[in-house]
Amino acid sequence: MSTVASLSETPRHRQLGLTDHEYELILERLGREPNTVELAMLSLMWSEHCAYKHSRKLLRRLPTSGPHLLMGPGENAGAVDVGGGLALAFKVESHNHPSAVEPFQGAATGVGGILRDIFAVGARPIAVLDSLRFGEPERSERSRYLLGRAVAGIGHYGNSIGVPTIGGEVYFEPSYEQNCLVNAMCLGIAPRERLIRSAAAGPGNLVVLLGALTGRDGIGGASVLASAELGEGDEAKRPSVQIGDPFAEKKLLECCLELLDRGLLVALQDLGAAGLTSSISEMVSKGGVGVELDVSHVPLRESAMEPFEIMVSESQERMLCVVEPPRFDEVLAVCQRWETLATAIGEVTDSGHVRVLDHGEPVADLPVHVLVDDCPLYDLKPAPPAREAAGGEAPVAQAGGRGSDAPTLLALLRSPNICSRRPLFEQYDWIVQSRTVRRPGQTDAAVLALPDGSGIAVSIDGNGRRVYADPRRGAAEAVFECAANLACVGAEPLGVTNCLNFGNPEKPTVAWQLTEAVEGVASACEALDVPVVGGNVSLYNEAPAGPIFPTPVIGIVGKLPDVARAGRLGFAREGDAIALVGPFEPSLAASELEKLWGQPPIGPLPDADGGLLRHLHAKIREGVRSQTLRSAHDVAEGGVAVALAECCMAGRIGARVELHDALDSFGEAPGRGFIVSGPADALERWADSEPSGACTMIGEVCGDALQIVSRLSLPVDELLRAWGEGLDKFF
Amino acid sequence: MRFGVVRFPGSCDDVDALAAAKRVGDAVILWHAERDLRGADVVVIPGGFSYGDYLRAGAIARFAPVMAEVIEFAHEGGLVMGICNGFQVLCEAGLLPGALLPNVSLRFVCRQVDLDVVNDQTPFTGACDLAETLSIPVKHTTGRYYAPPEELLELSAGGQVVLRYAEGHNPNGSLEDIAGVCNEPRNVFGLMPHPEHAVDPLTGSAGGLRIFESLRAHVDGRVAV
Amino acid sequence: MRARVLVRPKEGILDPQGQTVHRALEALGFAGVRDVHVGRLIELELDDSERLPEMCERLLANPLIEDWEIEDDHRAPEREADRP
Amino acid sequence: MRARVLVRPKEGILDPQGQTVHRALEALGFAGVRDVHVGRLIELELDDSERLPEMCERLLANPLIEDWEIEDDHRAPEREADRP
Ligand SMILES: Nc1ncnc2c1ncn2[C@@H]1O[C@H](COP(=O)(O)OP(=O)(O)O)[C@@H](O)[C@H]1O
Ligand SMILES: [Mg+2]
Repeated sequence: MSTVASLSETPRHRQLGLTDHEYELILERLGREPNTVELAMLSLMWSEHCAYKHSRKLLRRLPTSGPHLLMGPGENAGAVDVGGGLALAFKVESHNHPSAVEPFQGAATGVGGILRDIFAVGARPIAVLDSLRFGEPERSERSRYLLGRAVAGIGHYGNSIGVPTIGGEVYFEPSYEQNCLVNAMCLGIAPRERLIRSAAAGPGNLVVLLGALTGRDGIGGASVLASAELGEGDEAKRPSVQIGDPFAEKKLLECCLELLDRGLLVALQDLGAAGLTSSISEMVSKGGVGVELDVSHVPLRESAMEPFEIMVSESQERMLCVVEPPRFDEVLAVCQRWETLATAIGEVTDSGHVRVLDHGEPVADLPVHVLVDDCPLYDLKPAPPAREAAGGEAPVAQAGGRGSDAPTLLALLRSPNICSRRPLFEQYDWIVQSRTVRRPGQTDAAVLALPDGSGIAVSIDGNGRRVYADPRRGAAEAVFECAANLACVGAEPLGVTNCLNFGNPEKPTVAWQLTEAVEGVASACEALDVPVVGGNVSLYNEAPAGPIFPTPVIGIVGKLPDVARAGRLGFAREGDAIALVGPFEPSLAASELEKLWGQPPIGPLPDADGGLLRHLHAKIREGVRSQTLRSAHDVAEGGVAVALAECCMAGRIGARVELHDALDSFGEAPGRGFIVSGPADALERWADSEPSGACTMIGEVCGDALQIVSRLSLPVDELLRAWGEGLDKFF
Repeated sequence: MRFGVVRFPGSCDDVDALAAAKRVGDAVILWHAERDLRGADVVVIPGGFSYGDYLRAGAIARFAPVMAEVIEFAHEGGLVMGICNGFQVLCEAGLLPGALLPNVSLRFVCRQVDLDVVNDQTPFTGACDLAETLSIPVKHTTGRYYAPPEELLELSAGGQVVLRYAEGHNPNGSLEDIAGVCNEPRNVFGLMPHPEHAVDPLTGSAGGLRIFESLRAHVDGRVAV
Repeated sequence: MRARVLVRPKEGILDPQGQTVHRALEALGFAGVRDVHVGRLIELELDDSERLPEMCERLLANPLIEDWEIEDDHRAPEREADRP
Repeated sequence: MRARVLVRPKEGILDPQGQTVHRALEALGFAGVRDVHVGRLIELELDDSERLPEMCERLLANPLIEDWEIEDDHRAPEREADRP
């Protein structure tokens, strides 16, 4: 009872997450008090999620132009030109909090949401990737439950809607125990001229709601309004978990693409967080127009919904479009064919206001700029954590010759962060749509064929453990590693998307992590000369025990001219020479080996020369394209020893190599080192070509065991046994 | 020859099946709401999640208007092939014996499997050799083939079991490793693996092409007669 | 009126879902569970229940693999009373 | 003893399965169906039903999105008598 009492004493705006200062600003801008509906709308539009108030200034640091760019940040998804008249749209987005509450539906609707962002720009979704973080599965039942259900949810949505899930990543760290991360990335293609923007235009045009009925799904922060207004026994009116319906979305997707093909739409926008309020505000803001809509026209799933509930409902599988009145009948016909509901709910105006009616009676009237632009943007107050001062030098890399590394390698191969992901990705359909040339497990980046015989490659990466140790270098590394993955299949990066998963930005340490990480991502993208075309920010990922590891997740898409020449990671042929390539000076700082030893991740991480890496990646890429390299694999978690083991396991063949004494078998420096193989003389010629850099011939592909001279020797079968069971026991 | 590929509102592999069929002949889409087979020699019911697979996989799709035509076509001896969800639809429609139950793992499984051809005397496998192994992917949650024991015996004895998962390749717990069955007259065939996703080594394997080639050869032969 | 249809796997057919639930209950420390089966519950609000058996035969159950049973109106408690 | 647990989507929660079955029944010409919901039926054979509510909360239902209800022994007909 006491909580109810104190809740009702708290002013409404604060219950809705607005600060007193923000509320005063609203009063000043409006010149009056907002009513309930308006307050609900404003509190959402001024939320972190919609207004990016703690991150927008930082995001300006990201480079956003490049020669292939077609659509940059600001639209539902970014897009690059992939040739052949085709645009490739892509974006990554988080669904962390809903997944921590209800992992199956949370993850499923996360996929549903990112798919809508892609077809909102007129692109047909052709692939999904996922990036997942959970607590330690060996120790935590909750983490196993979240893992199992989130993976099932992603599969459920992606598999049912016929979009292949072609790649992803999963890592386990205690910091994600309560607050798991579920990020999903989607790629779509469209004829260049079919790309559509979300700006509403043309006063008098109809605003049409497409898709599912509106219910009380996920009425986020505004639930306070509901609970404040409802009495006992109104339990059913409480906001509810969003349930995904991939079947409805499949029809909605086909319907939208057909509407676009027939040229029937002026603008298109998905409904996501903050529902109708956010979508309509964004559309009219971008178009510099206004809108008048009547909530009584919105088809409802539940009875007696309040106007504010309709305006903020997050019911899934809905889209909003703008249609010229004479074409409305045609729109209806297409929608009928796809069994998709279409309802005109309002009209574009030139008022510069969002006017909401209920059965003709005004219930809200807000200037668009107050909704969209007037939310204050905050400067972060970053301060590095105290441990930095005591941080000191990175742990000294241990050189070889300390006895057999074999047990260590097997332990690493067995560890949840390195072991085989097959039990996970087998739950995803990676073949539907018949484009998948390199599937999960075959290469570092997935590869899809385009109609003209060229291909696109995509990879998603992020390592919270390393970013925690050294936010700037750790974040830059994620970009380099992702680009390295593309190089290994012969692809050139065209564009970057990112999802910034962090804790509470009002905490100085988190603010510092965020600032440093964005700087790291920005500088790495600049060095590689690839633009950031969009992304997403997820803040306040915290549990009572503290924030998550700062986790920027990077997705990069690239292009290869001849998809039939896409690279592979596995050693291919007995007798091929093996080389270690790159300015590779690994360290054990924040490595998987340190994790195995139970040490906390402590920086600094080894620095990387982005300019050099750009050339190195180009060299790898050319080696793959010319088929000089019969295999290429970047050295990541677990260092050279694990990378070699992976090349052997993928190729089901052994290798004999000798490493320089100073090189630790398990030291890490993501994005900077590659294990490549090929015919000896061709490989040597390639190695001598510019930039020659550090390119060391280290051995040859042979036999059925991995032998690292004077360090370890293990049959490939044994490697496979350790690595292969993988995640199976956690599902 | 012409393939007709049925498209339900939730079909996913219809485009893939269409493309695969076009490698050996002409192919068109058959819209679920229209009672028109558009002159198809072979009807393909593709994979996907017709009607979201709610209730039971295939249970609702089997009542689509186009299915009335397909059923009639099948009864007249027309060639019908159901892949994955299409197999489920044909079982629900009573055109094929048995039923498909949830995988023993209860999980979706996407995996390349080997299949033994156990009957090469059907329109769907005529171009294959007996005991030939086809490498074709599966991807489904509900693919465990079931038929009552007596019926299983009859199926085996009558040559209605067309494909079995090779040893160690049964991904779902299907009885007797059954991957594909046909009806008694052998003009209706259903299989869980996806031959349309095995028509090009670039994207995996080419084992599935053998099935489309078989159909082509069969129809050509018949036309010639 | 309200009606319920209960659909369950036929006896003798492997029911991995039931087995999984059974194992999970044991793992959670619930002793004394001897057998578990998982089926479907379909609740309908309809004008009259006369055609329900037909609905079951044609759509709601697959007689080859499932048994079904109709529980009619008066036994179905109100929604509000659902929670014990 | 035997017990039944009926698990159904909470009121107000989207039930795509129920909606789809509803439309399918209509398309099959069954008139007068007003609403359909699809849930799960769990049948247990157990020593005593005391801990059943706990089993429901912890495993059999997902309390966030589902309601559950226990039907005890005497109301559950025998398996053999299932078919009407
Ligand atoms: N980390 C980021 N980097 C680059 N662009 C970003 C980032 N976060 C958000 N954006 C861009 O800001 C815009 C708004 O993002 P969001 O609210 O997630 O869009 P939506 O509502 O369509 O999901 C999008 O264009 C998105 O690409
Ligand atoms: Mg959007």
